[in-house]
Parts: sequence; structure tokens; C-alpha cells
Amino acid sequence: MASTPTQTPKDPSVFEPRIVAFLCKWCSSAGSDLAGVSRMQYPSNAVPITVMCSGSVSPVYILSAFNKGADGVLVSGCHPGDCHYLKGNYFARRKIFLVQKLLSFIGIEKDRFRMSWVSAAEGAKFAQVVEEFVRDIRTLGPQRKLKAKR
Amino acid sequence: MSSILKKTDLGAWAAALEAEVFAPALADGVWAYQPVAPGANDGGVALTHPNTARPPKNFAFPQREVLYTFEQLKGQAPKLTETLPNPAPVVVMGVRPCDGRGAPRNDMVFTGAFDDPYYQSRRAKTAYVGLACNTPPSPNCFCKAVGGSPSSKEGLDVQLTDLGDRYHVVAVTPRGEELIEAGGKLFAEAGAADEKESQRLHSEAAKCEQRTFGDLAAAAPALKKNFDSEMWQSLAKACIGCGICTFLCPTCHCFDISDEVTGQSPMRGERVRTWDNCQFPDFTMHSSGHNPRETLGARLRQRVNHKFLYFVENNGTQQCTGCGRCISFCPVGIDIVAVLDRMIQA
Amino acid sequence: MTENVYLPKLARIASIKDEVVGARAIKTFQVEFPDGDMFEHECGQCAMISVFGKGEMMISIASSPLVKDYKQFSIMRVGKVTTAIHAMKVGDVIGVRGPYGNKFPVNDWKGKNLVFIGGGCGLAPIWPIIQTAVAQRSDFANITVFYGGRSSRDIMYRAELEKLRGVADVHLSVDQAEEGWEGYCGFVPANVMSTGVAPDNAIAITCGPPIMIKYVIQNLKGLGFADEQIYTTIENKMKCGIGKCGRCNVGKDYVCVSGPVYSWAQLKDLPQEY
Amino acid sequence: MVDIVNIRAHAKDLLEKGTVKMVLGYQRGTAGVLAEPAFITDAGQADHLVWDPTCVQNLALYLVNEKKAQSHQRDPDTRPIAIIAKGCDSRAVAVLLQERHFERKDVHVIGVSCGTLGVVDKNKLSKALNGRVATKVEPHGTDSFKVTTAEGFVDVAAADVLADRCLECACAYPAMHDVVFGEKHEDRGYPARFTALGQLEAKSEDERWAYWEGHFNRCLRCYACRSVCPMCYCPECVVDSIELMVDPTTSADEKANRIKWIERSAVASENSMYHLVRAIHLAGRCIDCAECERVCPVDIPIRMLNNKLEKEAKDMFGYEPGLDPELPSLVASFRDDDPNSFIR
Amino acid sequence: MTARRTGVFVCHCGTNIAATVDVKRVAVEMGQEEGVVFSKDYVYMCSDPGQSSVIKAIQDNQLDGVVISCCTPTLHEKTFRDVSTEAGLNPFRCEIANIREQCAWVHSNRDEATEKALKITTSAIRRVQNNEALTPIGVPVTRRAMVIGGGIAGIQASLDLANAGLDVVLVEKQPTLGGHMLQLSETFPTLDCSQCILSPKMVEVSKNKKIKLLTDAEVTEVSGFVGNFKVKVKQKAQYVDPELCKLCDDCTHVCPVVVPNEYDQGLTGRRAIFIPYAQAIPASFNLDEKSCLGLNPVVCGKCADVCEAQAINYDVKPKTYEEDVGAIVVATGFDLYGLENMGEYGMGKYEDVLDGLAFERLCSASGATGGHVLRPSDHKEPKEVVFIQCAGSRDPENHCAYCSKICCMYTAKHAMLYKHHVPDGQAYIFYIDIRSGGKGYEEFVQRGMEKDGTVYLRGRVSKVFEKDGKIKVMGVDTLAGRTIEIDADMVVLALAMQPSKGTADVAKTLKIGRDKDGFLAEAHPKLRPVESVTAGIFLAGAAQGPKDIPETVCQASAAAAKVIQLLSKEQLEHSPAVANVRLSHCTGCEMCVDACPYEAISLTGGGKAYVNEVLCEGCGTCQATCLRAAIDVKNITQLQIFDMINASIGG
Ligand SMILES: Cc1cc2nc3c(=O)[nH]c(=O)nc-3n(C[C@H](O)[C@H](O)[C@H](O)COP(=O)(O)OP(=O)(O)OC[C@H]3O[C@@H](n4cnc5c(N)ncnc54)[C@H](O)[C@@H]3O)c2cc1C
Ligand SMILES: Cc1cc2nc3c(=O)[nH]c(=O)nc-3n(C[C@H](O)[C@H](O)[C@H](O)COP(=O)(O)OP(=O)(O)OC[C@H]3O[C@@H](n4cnc5c(N)ncnc54)[C@H](O)[C@@H]3O)c2cc1C
Ligand code: SF4
Ligand code: SF4
Ligand code: SF4
Ligand code: SF4
Ligand code: SF4
Ligand code: SF4
Repeated sequence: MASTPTQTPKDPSVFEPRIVAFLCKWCSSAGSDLAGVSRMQYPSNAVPITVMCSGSVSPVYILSAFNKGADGVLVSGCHPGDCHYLKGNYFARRKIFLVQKLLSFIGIEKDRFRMSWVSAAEGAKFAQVVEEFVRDIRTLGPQRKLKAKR
Repeated sequence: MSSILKKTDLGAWAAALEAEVFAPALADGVWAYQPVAPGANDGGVALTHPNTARPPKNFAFPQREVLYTFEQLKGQAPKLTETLPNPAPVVVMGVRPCDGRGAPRNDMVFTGAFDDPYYQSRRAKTAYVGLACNTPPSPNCFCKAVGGSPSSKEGLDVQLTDLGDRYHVVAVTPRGEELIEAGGKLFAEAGAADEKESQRLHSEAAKCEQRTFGDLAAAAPALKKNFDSEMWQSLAKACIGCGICTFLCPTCHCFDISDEVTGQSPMRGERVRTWDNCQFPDFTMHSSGHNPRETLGARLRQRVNHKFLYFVENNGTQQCTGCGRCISFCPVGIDIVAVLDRMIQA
Repeated sequence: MTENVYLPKLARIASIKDEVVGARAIKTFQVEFPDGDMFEHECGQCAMISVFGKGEMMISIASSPLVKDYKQFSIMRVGKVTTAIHAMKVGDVIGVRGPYGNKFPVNDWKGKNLVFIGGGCGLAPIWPIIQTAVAQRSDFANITVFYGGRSSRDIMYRAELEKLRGVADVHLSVDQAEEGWEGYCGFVPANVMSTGVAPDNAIAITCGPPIMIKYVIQNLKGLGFADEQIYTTIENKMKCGIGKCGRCNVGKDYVCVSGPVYSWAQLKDLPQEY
Repeated sequence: MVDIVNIRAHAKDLLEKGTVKMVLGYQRGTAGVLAEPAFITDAGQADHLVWDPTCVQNLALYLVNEKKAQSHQRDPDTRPIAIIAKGCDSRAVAVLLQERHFERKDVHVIGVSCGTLGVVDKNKLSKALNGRVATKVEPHGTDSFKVTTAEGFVDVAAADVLADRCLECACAYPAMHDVVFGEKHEDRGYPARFTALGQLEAKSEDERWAYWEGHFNRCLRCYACRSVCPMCYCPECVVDSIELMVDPTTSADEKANRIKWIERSAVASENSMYHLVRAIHLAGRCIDCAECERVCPVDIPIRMLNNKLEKEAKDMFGYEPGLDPELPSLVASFRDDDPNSFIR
Repeated sequence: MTARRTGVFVCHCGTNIAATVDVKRVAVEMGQEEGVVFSKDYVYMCSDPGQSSVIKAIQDNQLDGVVISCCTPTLHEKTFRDVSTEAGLNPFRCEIANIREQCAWVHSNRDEATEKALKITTSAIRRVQNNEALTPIGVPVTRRAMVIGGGIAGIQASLDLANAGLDVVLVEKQPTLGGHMLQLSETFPTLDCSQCILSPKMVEVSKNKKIKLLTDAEVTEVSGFVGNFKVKVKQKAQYVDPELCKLCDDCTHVCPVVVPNEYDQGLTGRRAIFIPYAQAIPASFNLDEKSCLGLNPVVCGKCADVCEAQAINYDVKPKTYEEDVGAIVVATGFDLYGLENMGEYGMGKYEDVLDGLAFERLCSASGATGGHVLRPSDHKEPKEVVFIQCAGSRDPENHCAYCSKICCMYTAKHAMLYKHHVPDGQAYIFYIDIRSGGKGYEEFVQRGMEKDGTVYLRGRVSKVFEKDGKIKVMGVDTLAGRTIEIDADMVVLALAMQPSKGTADVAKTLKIGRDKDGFLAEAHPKLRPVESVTAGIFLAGAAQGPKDIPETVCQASAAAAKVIQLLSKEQLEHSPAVANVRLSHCTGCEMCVDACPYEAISLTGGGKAYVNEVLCEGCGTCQATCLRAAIDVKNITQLQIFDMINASIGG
């Protein structure tokens, strides 16, 4: 059950990463809804953007999110074979693999960019993915490499 | 009066200057003006460079200049904050004569009916210590053809001439004198022999073989005459419209002004001025899609005419100093000397 | 240090009027300068208008220099900044710097017949002269205005033009025949031709789409106008407005400084880069 | 050995018969030792053509430009264009065919084999000559060049002055051609493909960032790397989103709604964005002609970015660009067994 | 022009949202956003007064876009889009910001949750401000249906459809209708004879004028879209003309070829010319071209010689039919998990280790042994038979992870049937659990234990091997905690059910999805269990997952009802949120064409991409593939995503 909301002000010394999470509508967004219905608790750092399919996530979105100051970017879609659109996630997998390799090649920490498969049934997995991602990024600290310096 | 500076004392001089000092250094395979670390000793600065890839124009005219910032809360008037630069003094060492001549030409652009406060506040703090060319640093040098010379002092504050183990140093401007003064004992008075040697090198260099396109005075009329010539299209046929030629030119000054939004709530951002380029297709394109300089030929013509016709008409001198960068770096070998040659002959 | 030429003054939009609606919408904005620190301008001059966060654009000042409490701009929605300003409301604040460019030598035209020939958005740059001439009606001889739009819905300053009929000879036209339209049907240059204007003691001022200007000039020449009697304005893309950014030049001339006003005598010798 | 005389004769023949409207090739230039592009439309000019190790450019770019120009012409000459293509260049033509930029019949590929050599790197050459200026470079045997300078002839080992890409080239013999000059050499005896890349990959994350940050910082955003690339033919590049509009019919809304993925300021963040987007957009399309790297006035090792993705595509997806114009593109295809383990 | 008058409505959802998110602050701060002219919070936005207040606000403020910040769009997107329509606002100008499931319910720190709610809502505002007003695309309908698979599922669906007055094309791969049900002897839980209840239905199909039956046929190509499919069906050469065949059986007597009879699970042989079952529909002999010697070059020709009806013609060619249909029911059924996979139980190695279907054939009166249960190896009556349940099921490590659902029941049935055939025999059943949910099912199992003395042993079989003419079964009884050894005469494996062979191809041809086990995937496991992910294609029977006959029939009728519902409309509505090409940017590279999962894109003569809006499902794969930003899905364009990214990062 939902725990009673806390009012504790944020501890400014704790680094709160800013994460953009692209969730496909049919699996991962539905999975996150399930996490909600099950009142699973996870950190609030990842702001979801629901897209139709993980296959619609253009590499440019990911790069742009980093450019605009995201500390981490998550792309989550249906498991292979489960794509609502049959194979959108296979295209996504290929593209995202390349983006990940590229980012890591220029020296962006690998853990800042993650892809996961979360089905509509995997509320707990969604919560866990976010939890772990936020934890990993907390240890990495703010992303300054690609962020526009202003 | 002139003086002598031992080459090994160059670093010490740099350190003695109350300014940020830059000198050409090879970094990642590219000759570029790099900050001279404070306290750099003899090894730190050595003026052994060919001409740098980028000219020193950015010291007064950086590629990006924030003109002001703005911020606007919803329902309120925007607030503007002027961001005039107030830089520390800068001394740029090792400026080649052609690049030296770039400075006064840029001054002409950024002063006049409308003074440009950004340029001027940087320019006022920038001093150029030039290095005369004993031999042409590039096979595409043509300073002589455009009224310069390997030992031109135009635009410089101090001129150095390489005498082997030492430099012959001449103050060109009062600021130059100050700089030499700041070096104090590092400078010795030049003897007659040194002065003579320096002169000999200058006149030797003046005889060097360089590229040329014939009579400079013929260029402007030829360009005027050939404005509608078919030749422009064929000369520009290989051009890829990249703009290297103008970005690297010491005198090209075209820029763009645009807004870069840095935050949404409240809306805030910067109005920035950035280098722009007459070779880019969007440079002159109107909103309607109409483009007065639509073709590569028209854009090549603009570049050449700007330097050898319009600038002459407006300012009485060419806007090219013969550094040869646009030739050496053009990916496809478009060659302003050859272009002028063709135009003059046509 | 002199005043920073890049820094605009802030101005408040005092009124907005829809001139033309649809795909090529035109709106007229009257703007006030809060601390009364408005600049003076001359007929034909322009100003750089900023919508912060979007950018700057050069716009003709469409009010007469005699008007001292606001400046007027008529702006067609064509791109980024124009779209942004079209979305603004009365009370919103924009930036204005200027005035830029040369001017129509209106003082030299005292006592002459003035023929204005405009099309589309091209009424804006010549409107200040019309307003000035009307305000100082006795200084000028006949005033004739030709103006046309694609259709009657594209005619800007409609009400003002109607009002003008008392003091000037107004010939409105639409490109294509249209129900209820009593004026001329056809293009502006043809209207000029069919109505006919005498070149004697006259100055013709034309502004509009490039193609219209071309034919108007051709026709005016046909009617016997000398090159010196024909004036127009040219518009090239501009970023600085002060002759530095390097893109608006036509030959050696930076239009933002030496233009936008040209007599045909001057213009015909310049390269065709506009 | 490729004898230019044969190429000239072939070009002349094509032009005389009118089977092609133009021969894209190389000619001597005035700007330096590198050959410059030649656009030969007249059989009489075929003798201007040269072929030597200074013919560095990938002329496929001009096929693209010609096609673009044609689309604006009312009554275009639709005869094919002949192009002199090295191995790498011919792969560029193949990618352009794959992307339906033009059809096979629109181009007549005059393949030239680089044999055991390749083209020179201008910077390496000037280094090897120690300040002397080359005026001519000719092949000399199978592993060196004869370089002419004002001071006389110098023999330079090919390995010292060949362009990086040539040192690792796996396609020195043009796979796709209508005619081909020169022979095929299986073993060229240079380092394996991606050797240089491997050295960079071996560095630590922080070292790699330091490396790239330094390079990206320096970028002028002149876009020469893009302008020279035959694959960068998009009507509007992400970096143009600042202002360029592509078409007089573009509506006000479209212009007003242009996405500013990248700001105009040439600062590290925006420059990185530019280079990363470009690299991703060239994944599976870049054929490693290395033109982008060659033209960069500030020597940014752009090729490495493309190389990285090329290698990943090859290793992980078995994909090599420019070999089969009929295959769907790298990112427009997938295999069920593409790597999955990187996903959580 | 972009939307400029946006309204924001923040829901408390009682305390569901309000307890964690400061909804008042969200409403106030959103009121400050660019373009937002109205913003309020309310305790239950979806309640009647809540909805009315949205309508009123839209009308009073001439809102041209609204964002409802509430629960997941799955719940109330439709509600609020209807509300918008009612208020005169295009429904596509309404977006939901999910601040309940994705925010309030999963966070507990009020400040953090509020911050996130602000970002989620801003993101939705930015999106809605660039949403186009769209109208659904109307598509005309072909009032005809196709059913693929002629098992009981396909038969039932076809009959339901035909009886509703629709024309039906029924495509069956085998020479006869009936599917696996025709192989069964008696069926649980009533033990009525399978063929007796199936045959009348098969006959009904053959008699129904509305049904066009194509046996020996397979679907090779499907194009088009819901309401308007074009299907190519390829039928094998019909060497025996069913119209002429008199079922005299003269031909089989002269045929020199004998091959195992797959319809008897290989327990018997058949000729190259044969009839699968006596009840086959179409009622005709068949020539199996793989084993016939008479085809090309003619070396045999015996059967044609004896056929008095002259029904046999070796020269006929396969036929291709092109059928226009508005909807498709896929009922391609199941196959048993391959014998070859069950080596550990001696399957395929020992003749007397059988699968369930073979056992059905042994029990069936029309089967291999004329209804006597005999060992295949020596035709002796087996006295001790071991049945092993979950053979291949529920074993994620080695075999199938899922439960095949019906094996508990049919094994109980088998034990029972066995006892009826061999009253002095003993049946043992190894099981993990007994799953007997269903009307009368548990009673059925109990009856087997009590009346027929079936011995249930809970545990896994560890080893099966032949020794001295017996099959030794070693196992553990986990309840008693002892090892068990049985010298059996016969072992019957309740093999897992898996999608029939070729399901993958069918799914590919039809562009419908499969689940992780290869069964055809339903659009929603609970709410849309008979729809595939592709509009207009429905699922029935064991092809969608293991099920027994009653369930199969249920689903078949349900699928038929869906089709009837679909085809009862004059026009279909297709979502207008489809891909849209910016012609100025498209270079015709065809990358989107290759990537589109629905083959919705083609290239026009002018070399530009063209989207068939009716085929496009709006997935956006093309959008992410096109390098030139030339293709965008409406209302989730790159510009909108860009704005949403910015909003999500904040600042
Ligand atoms: C002297 C002069 C007077 C003008 N007077 C008027 C007027 O009274 N009313 C009116 O509606 N328009 C006028 N224009 C045109 C107006 O400047 C452009 O329509 C406007 O800049 C388009 O801006 P945008 O951001 O909407 O278009 P975009 O296509 O988004 O343009 C981007 C940027 O390009 C520049 N630009 C593009 N086209 C032009 C152009 N033709 N001229 C100058 N800069 C351009 C601007 O800096 C603009 O911000 C005038 C132009 C000039 C040169
Ligand atoms: C041993 C055993 C005993 C059983 N006993 C019982 C019982 O007692 N009671 C009970 O309720 N259930 C029982 N069942 C379950 C029952 O058999 C199924 O529920 C039922 O057969 C499912 O019917 P169906 O039409 O979905 O599939 P199927 O019977 O498999 O029919 C599918 C049909 O589709 C055809 N087909 C396949 N692919 C194609 C294609 N590509 N194109 C055209 N046609 C194609 C096949 O040839 C077949 O005719 C038993 C199952 C087994 C294995
Ligand atoms: S002339 Fe050369 S450097 Fe200049 S734009 Fe053209 S190709 Fe680039
Ligand atoms: S035009 Fe070329 S040669 Fe002249 S100054 Fe500029 S870069 Fe140097
Ligand atoms: S060529 Fe070099 S400097 Fe120019 S944009 Fe490319 S990387 Fe940057
Ligand atoms: S990216 Fe560089 S190497 Fe690759 S094809 Fe383009 S120019 Fe050649
Ligand atoms: S991928 Fe883009 S450019 Fe290529 S055909 Fe499709 S829409 Fe056109
Ligand atoms: S959005 Fe694109 S890829 Fe997806 S179905 Fe539509 S056209 Fe095909």
C-alpha cells in the first residue's frame, strides 16, 4: 500500500539525476502503470515520455536529451517478439546498440544510457530498472560532457 | 630604435608581460595559437611555425560572442543584460605579416558609422607581436601580390625578425614600446650589424618567389567587368560550399546573430553572434525561398569581389592579405590567385 | 564607449490589427516605448525587431515620422520570428533597434506629383510617405496611389485607403476578377498602364514583390518616367542592420546602410543580387 | 599499373560517342600537389585527365550534386555520367544506388585499382619531405612513391605517406565498375582494418573523452566534413535547422516549427552533438573514403567516429556498406539474433 | 498554427494524487506556462461535475488544447477526448498527463513527486500545443471473411459467420477438414465420441453455400488492411477430382506405394493414394504427390487406370486463388511437441513409448487397431501402462515453460479409456499437479481414480529404458518420498502442445505477432483475447494457446462475433495519427519502406515516400529511421518530442 507521503525537504547534498525515460506505450508504459497500481516505490528522477514504440526513438532524441542536460537516458520497450508493432523493437535494438557504442566510444560513461525490455506485466521490473538506473547514475554524478555549458 | 631579444628569452618575455600571451604551437597536429603557460621558459615559446591554420582574428572577433542575455517571466517584460566583454590584455606572438595586415582591415569593418563595442573592447586589449617571414611559410603565399610584404609591419605592435639565435625587435606602436619595456633587461639595444642583417633578410625575403596574379590594380576593374561572366560557374564547379576559405581567412568577418534559448520556465537565453559564411547556401536566402546568391558561382564571386572589388571601393584597399589559407585548405583546390588571374586575363 | 548598437530598446505592443488573414497573414502592430525614449526616423527607414528567444528581423517602419507617440510595423507571417510576433498580444514586449537605412528624399519632392505603386506587403515601406504627404498635403501636388492584392481579402490598410480617397487618387486592384469587386481586376503594373500617369513633375515610388517592381518600372519607363523619377526599396536578408554581418550587400552597397531606398538611376547600375 | 593513357582513351571514346554526358575525373590544379576534380564534357579535354596518388577526392559527391541539379532543370540531359572511381569511391556509388539516389544506368563507373598503393596524405607527405614542397607524386614499384620537388626527386616509402584509410583498405580494387583499370592485389601487406581504431578503443573512458573533447572543442563548424561527404546529401541537415530552408514552398509554420537540435554556437556541447548525430546518420552508410577527415582544416579525426560504427556494424550485424546495393540499409533492417545482452 | 490557448486540469483523484502531489501548486505553476490560459485543479476530474467543468472551461475560454493531469491515459483518455468533442474541441487536441500511476502512486516524497508531476504536465502541454486537429480515416469494407485452418475452431467460426449471412472462405492445409479433433477417440469430460460430434459439423460446412472450402491450400500472401484484405491462396494440385471421386477405394488396392499414415500418428501405413479418414470432407481420395510414382515421368499410372469415375488426372496444376475479404480468422491449431525432443523418455527410441494422439488412435474405433489397445511393437495387450504428464511442459530449462493445460484432463481420460479397453490392466500416471478446472473436470479425474483405479504418482520420471521386453520407468514419488520403478508395457507421454508447424510463417504472412512461446499473440491478454495486434485479424483455437474443445469453440464463436461486428459497418474508422511525409525533405532512399512493419510505405513515381494511411499503425519506426526527418507521425512529431525532452529535463 502507498506509504504516507513524506514532506522531508530534499537534501541538497544528494545529487538528484535528471533522467529522461522513453517508454513504449504498449509494454513499458503499461508496465510502469502496473508498478503504479501495485504502489511500488521507486525514485522520482526519471520523467517518462511515452512514445508509440521503442522503434520510434530516434538516436537524435537520445543525443539531444544529453545535450539538453539529462544525466541519464532510458529507452524501454517490449521484449523481443512482443512488439505491439511486430518488430519495431528489433529496429530499436539495432539503433540503440549503435548509439550506446558511440557514446561509450567518445567516453560517455556506459551507465548513463540504458535500454531495457519491460513488458506490461513487469511492474516490478520497471521499478527495479529505474531504481538501479538512478542508483548507478547517482554514483556517476552529473553529466557534464555533452551538456550545453551555459 | 630597435632591440635584440635572445630566442631563449622569448619565454621570459612572455612571462614578464602582464597579459595573456598566445603563441603558435602544434597541438593535435594543427598549428594554432595556444596560451603560453605563465612562467614558460625558453622551451615554452619558439616561433618556428608556418602560418597557423586559424588566423588570429578571433582575439578581437571570437567565433561566438554573447551580445546580451534575456530573461522573461510569463506576463512580464523581458529583462536584458548586456554582456560587453572586459577581457584581460592579450598579446599574440608570432603573427605573420599577412595576418598582421588582417587586423586593420577588420578594424575598418567594426568601426565607422556604427562602432562595434564588442569588437572594440577586445581589440583595445589585443596586441600583435609579429614575425617577419624570412622565407614564405607556405607555397601559396602571395602577400606581395596584394600590396604586402614578408616584412610588413602593418597591423602589428611589435615586429620580430629571426636572426638565427636571436630576434631583431622593432616597436611599431606605442603599445609595442610598452611591451618591450615590460621585458626590461631581456632586450638589448640592437647594433648596426643586427639592423643591417635584419634589413638584408627583409630585402632577401622581398625577392622570394611567391604566387601572383599580375597587376593588383587591374583586379577591381576586371572583376567589375566580369561580374556576369560564365566563368564564375565553371570556376566554382568543384566547390563544395563548405566555407573553410572564409572561416580561415584573417579578414572574413561575416556573422550571424541568433537566439539561443537556455531555459523555458522562465524563458531565458542568449543573443549570440557567431561567425557565418558567405559560401553557405542559407546565408542570403530570404524567408520566401528567394536567394540572391543561389549558385556556388555567385557565392565564389561574392567572396572574391568582396575582397578585391567592394572592399576596395568602400575602404580603398583589398580585403585579402595573401596568406594563402583559402587556397591551401580548400578541399577541392579552388584557388583565389588562379581565379584572379583568369578574371584579369579575361 | 558609445552606445551599444546591438542592444534593442524595449517596446510595448499597444495595438494589433489583422490586415490580412490566411496563409500569408499580415498584422499591423503599433508599439510604444515605455520611458518615452523613442527614436526619430525618416520615411523609408527600418528597424530591427526582436522577439526574445526567437530572433531578430528587419521591418520597415510603417508610421509617418510625424507620429511621435508610437511606431507602426506591418508584418507578414513568413517564418520563425514573424510567426512569433503574430502570436503576441497587446501588452507584450518586443525589442526594437534602429532606425536603419537611408530615407526617401521626401523633402526634395515638395511641389511634385507623387505616384505610389504598391503590391502585397509592399505598402508598408511607402505608407509613411503617404501619411506624411497627406499630413502636409499642401506641400505636394497630386497624390496617386495604386495598390493591389491577390484578392480583396489581401488588401492591407483597406479602411485607411478608403479614407484616403478624399485627398488622393486611389486605384485599388485585385489580381483576379472577384464578385462584388468594383475596382480594377488584374495586376498592378497593368493597372498603372491602363490608368496612365503622366511623368511630368512626378515621382513614382514603388514597392512590392520583386516581379511586380520589375514590370512597374518597365511600364513607368514606357510612360516616359526618367530613371531619376522612379524610386523603390530593396530587401535583402539582414542580421545586423549596420553593415557588418555581410549578407545584404548588393555590389559594394550594404542595403541596410546605403539602402533600402534606391532610385532606379542608382539601382540599375548595381549588380542584380537582390 | 594503371596507365592514364588508357583512361583518357576510354573517356574520349565515351564522350565522342555521346554515351555519357560528362566524365568526372581528376586534373592537375594550381593550389598544390593534390589533383583537383575535372568535369570533362568535351572529348578534346580528355587529355587533361590525370591519375596518380594525388587523386584523393571521392568524386561520387559530384554525382549527387548533379542529380540534385537535374531535379531543378526543366529539360535535363539524362545521359549517364562517367566517374573515375577508386575502390572506396565505387562503394560510395553503391551506397548511393542502395539509397536510390540514382539508378545504375545513370552512372558509368570507370574503376581504377589502387593496386598495392593508394593515395597520399598531404600532411604526411609534407612531413616526409621535411619542408620541401612536392610538385608531383608517382608510384614507384609496389611500395614507394617517386616525389618530385623543386630540389629534385625523392623516393618515399608508401607506408609513410599513404592516407590512413589506404593503409587499412580492404577494397583497393573497385567492386562495382563498368570498366576497370589496374589489377587486383589480394595481400597489400599493410595493417589490418581498424588497427588505428583499436588503439583508440584501448584507452580508458576518461582518456577517450579527453581526446574527443579536445577535438570537438576545436571544430569550427565549417561543415566541410559534411559538405564533402557524398552520403551527406540530405536537403536539410540537423545543423541547418537553425535557418536553412530547403524549398520556396516551405510554409511559415514549417519554418516557425523548425527544431533546433543544435545551436549555432561552435562550443563543445553543440559540436559534439553535430559530430555524434553525423556519425549515427552515417552508420552503415559511410564507406570510409575519409574525405571528411582529410578536408577538416583543424585535423579532427572524424574518420574514427565513423570507423567505430562501421566496425560495430560489421562485428555485430555482419553489415558492410557499399557492397550490395540491393540490401536494406543497416538501420532499416535487423536480425532476430542481433545482440540483446546489452539490454536489461 | 500552433495551439495557443491551452487549458490544464489537474485531478486530485480524491487523495490518490493529492496525497503525494501538491496539485494546487501544479495547477498554479502550469498556469504560468507559455500559452496556458486556463488552469485549475479539482477533486475528481472524471466525475460528472469534473467533466462538465472541463466542457465549460473549453467553451468559456475558447481553449484550443487541453491537458488533463490525472491517471493513465489507458483509463480516461477516451473519456476526456469525448468530453472535448462534446465541448466542440477536436478530441486530438486533448492529452493526458499521467501523474497518478507514473508519479503519485510510486513516489512518497511530496516535493519530489510534485516536481515530477510538473515536468510530466509541462511535457503534455508542449505536446498538445503542437497537436493537429485530426479526423479518423474512413475505410470501406469488403463484407466477406476468411478462416484459416479447418480444425474445430475454423469449422465453428466458419459456420457462425456463414449463418450470420457472410460469405466465408475456409482454407485448410490438409486434404480434409477436422484438424486434431478428428484424431481423438472419445472426449472428456463426457466421453462422447469425437468423430460423432464433429462429422455433422464438417458436413454442414460442405453443404453451406456461403462457405467456399479450399483444402490442401495455404495462404501465401496478404496485402491490404482491415476491411480490405487481398489474400492469395495456393492450393496443391487436386489430382483426384473430389466431384468425381466415388470413394470406391479401387485405387488404393493397386497403388504399390506404402508410407506411414500420419493421420494415425504413423501407427499404420497408407498408400500414395488414400483417404485420411472415412469421414473426410471433402469426401474424396487424395493423391500424395510426394510419394506417388505416377507423376512426371509417368512410371506407374495404375490408379488412374482403375478409376472408373476417371477422377484421377496427373496433369492438373496447383491453383492460386485471390480472395478479397474484410476480416480473417486464424485457427491454425497446434501440434504436439516433437518426439525427437523427448529423448529422455525414450520417445522415438522405443516403439512402445507413444504420444497422446497415438494413444487416441489406438483407442479409436476407426484407428490403427480397430479400437483395441495393443502394443505397437508386438500387438499384445499392455497390462501396465504408465502415463507421464507434463512431458515437455512446465520445464523452462529444457522444454516449454508453459502449462499445456489439457494434458491433465486427457491423461485422466486415457487412463480411463485404457481401463475400459483392458479391464485387468493397471494405469499409472506421473504428475506434478493435477489441473482440473472446468465444469465436471475435477469429478472426471476423481472418477478415474476411484472407479477405474488409476494410480497417481506425484513426481518426475527420471529415466525410461527398455529392459527384457519391458519399459522400465524410474521415478520418485515425492509425496511418499520413495523411488519408484515400474516395468511397463507401454508408456504414453502427454506431450506439450505447441503452435502448429508453419505458425511462424502464417504470422509473418499475416503480419501478426506471436508470443514468446510461438503461439499467436492476442492484442490484450485479458480484454482483447481474440484479436490479433493487426486490425481485422482474429484468433481462435489452439493456435492462440493450449486449450480444449469447449474453449476452442468458445473462442471461435467469439472471433466470429468480432468479425460480424466489424463487417456490419459500412465504413471502418482508422486512427488518423499516422505517418506523414514532408516531401521537401524526402530523398526517396527507401529506408522507411524497408523498416515499416506494416509495409505501409511505398515510393511514388516521383521518388518520394508515400504512406498508405490505412495500413499505417502510427508506430513511428519510419520516423526514427529516416535520416532526413522527412517523415513524422502526426501528433507525436519530432518537434513535439523535442519539446517534451526539454520539458522532462526541466529548467
Ligand atoms: C529592409 C527590409 C524591410 C522589410 N520590411 C518588412 C515589412 O515591413 N514587413 C514585413 O512583413 N517584412 C519585411 N521585411 C522582410 C522581413 O525582414 C522578413 O520577412 C523576416 O525577417 C522573416 O523573418 P522570420 O524569422 O519570420 O523568417 P525565417 O525564414 O524564419 O528567417 C530566419 C531569419 O532570417 C532572416 N531573414 C529571412 N528573410 C529575410 C528577409 N527577406 N529580409 C531580412 N531578413 C531576413 C531574419 O533574420 C530571420 O529572423 C523587410 C526586410 C528588409 C530587408
Ligand atoms: C491427445 C489429445 C487429446 C485430446 N483430448 C481432448 C478431449 O478429450 N476433449 C477436449 O475438449 N479436447 C481434447 N484435446 C484438445 C483438442 O484436440 C483441441 O482443443 C482442438 O483440436 C483444437 O482445435 P483447433 O481447431 O484449434 O486446432 P486443430 O485441431 O489443430 O486444427 C487446426 C487446423 O488447421 C490446419 N492448419 C494448420 N496450419 C494451417 C495453415 N497454415 N493453413 C491452413 N490450415 C492450417 C490444420 O491442418 C488443422 O486442420 C486433446 C488434444 C490432444 C493432443
Ligand atoms: S572555395 Fe573551397 S573552401 Fe571555399 S567553400 Fe568552396 S570548397 Fe570550400
Ligand atoms: S582571401 Fe585567402 S589568401 Fe586572402 S587573406 Fe583570406 S584566406 Fe588569406
Ligand atoms: S571540417 Fe572540421 S572544423 Fe569543419 S565542421 Fe568538420 S570537423 Fe569541424
Ligand atoms: S563520412 Fe567521411 S569517410 Fe564516410 S563516406 Fe562520408 S566523407 Fe567518406
Ligand atoms: S526514409 Fe525518409 S528520405 Fe528515405 S524514403 Fe523514407 S521518408 Fe524519404
Ligand atoms: S508509423 Fe511509419 S513505420 Fe509505423 S506503420 Fe506507419 S508508416 Fe509504417
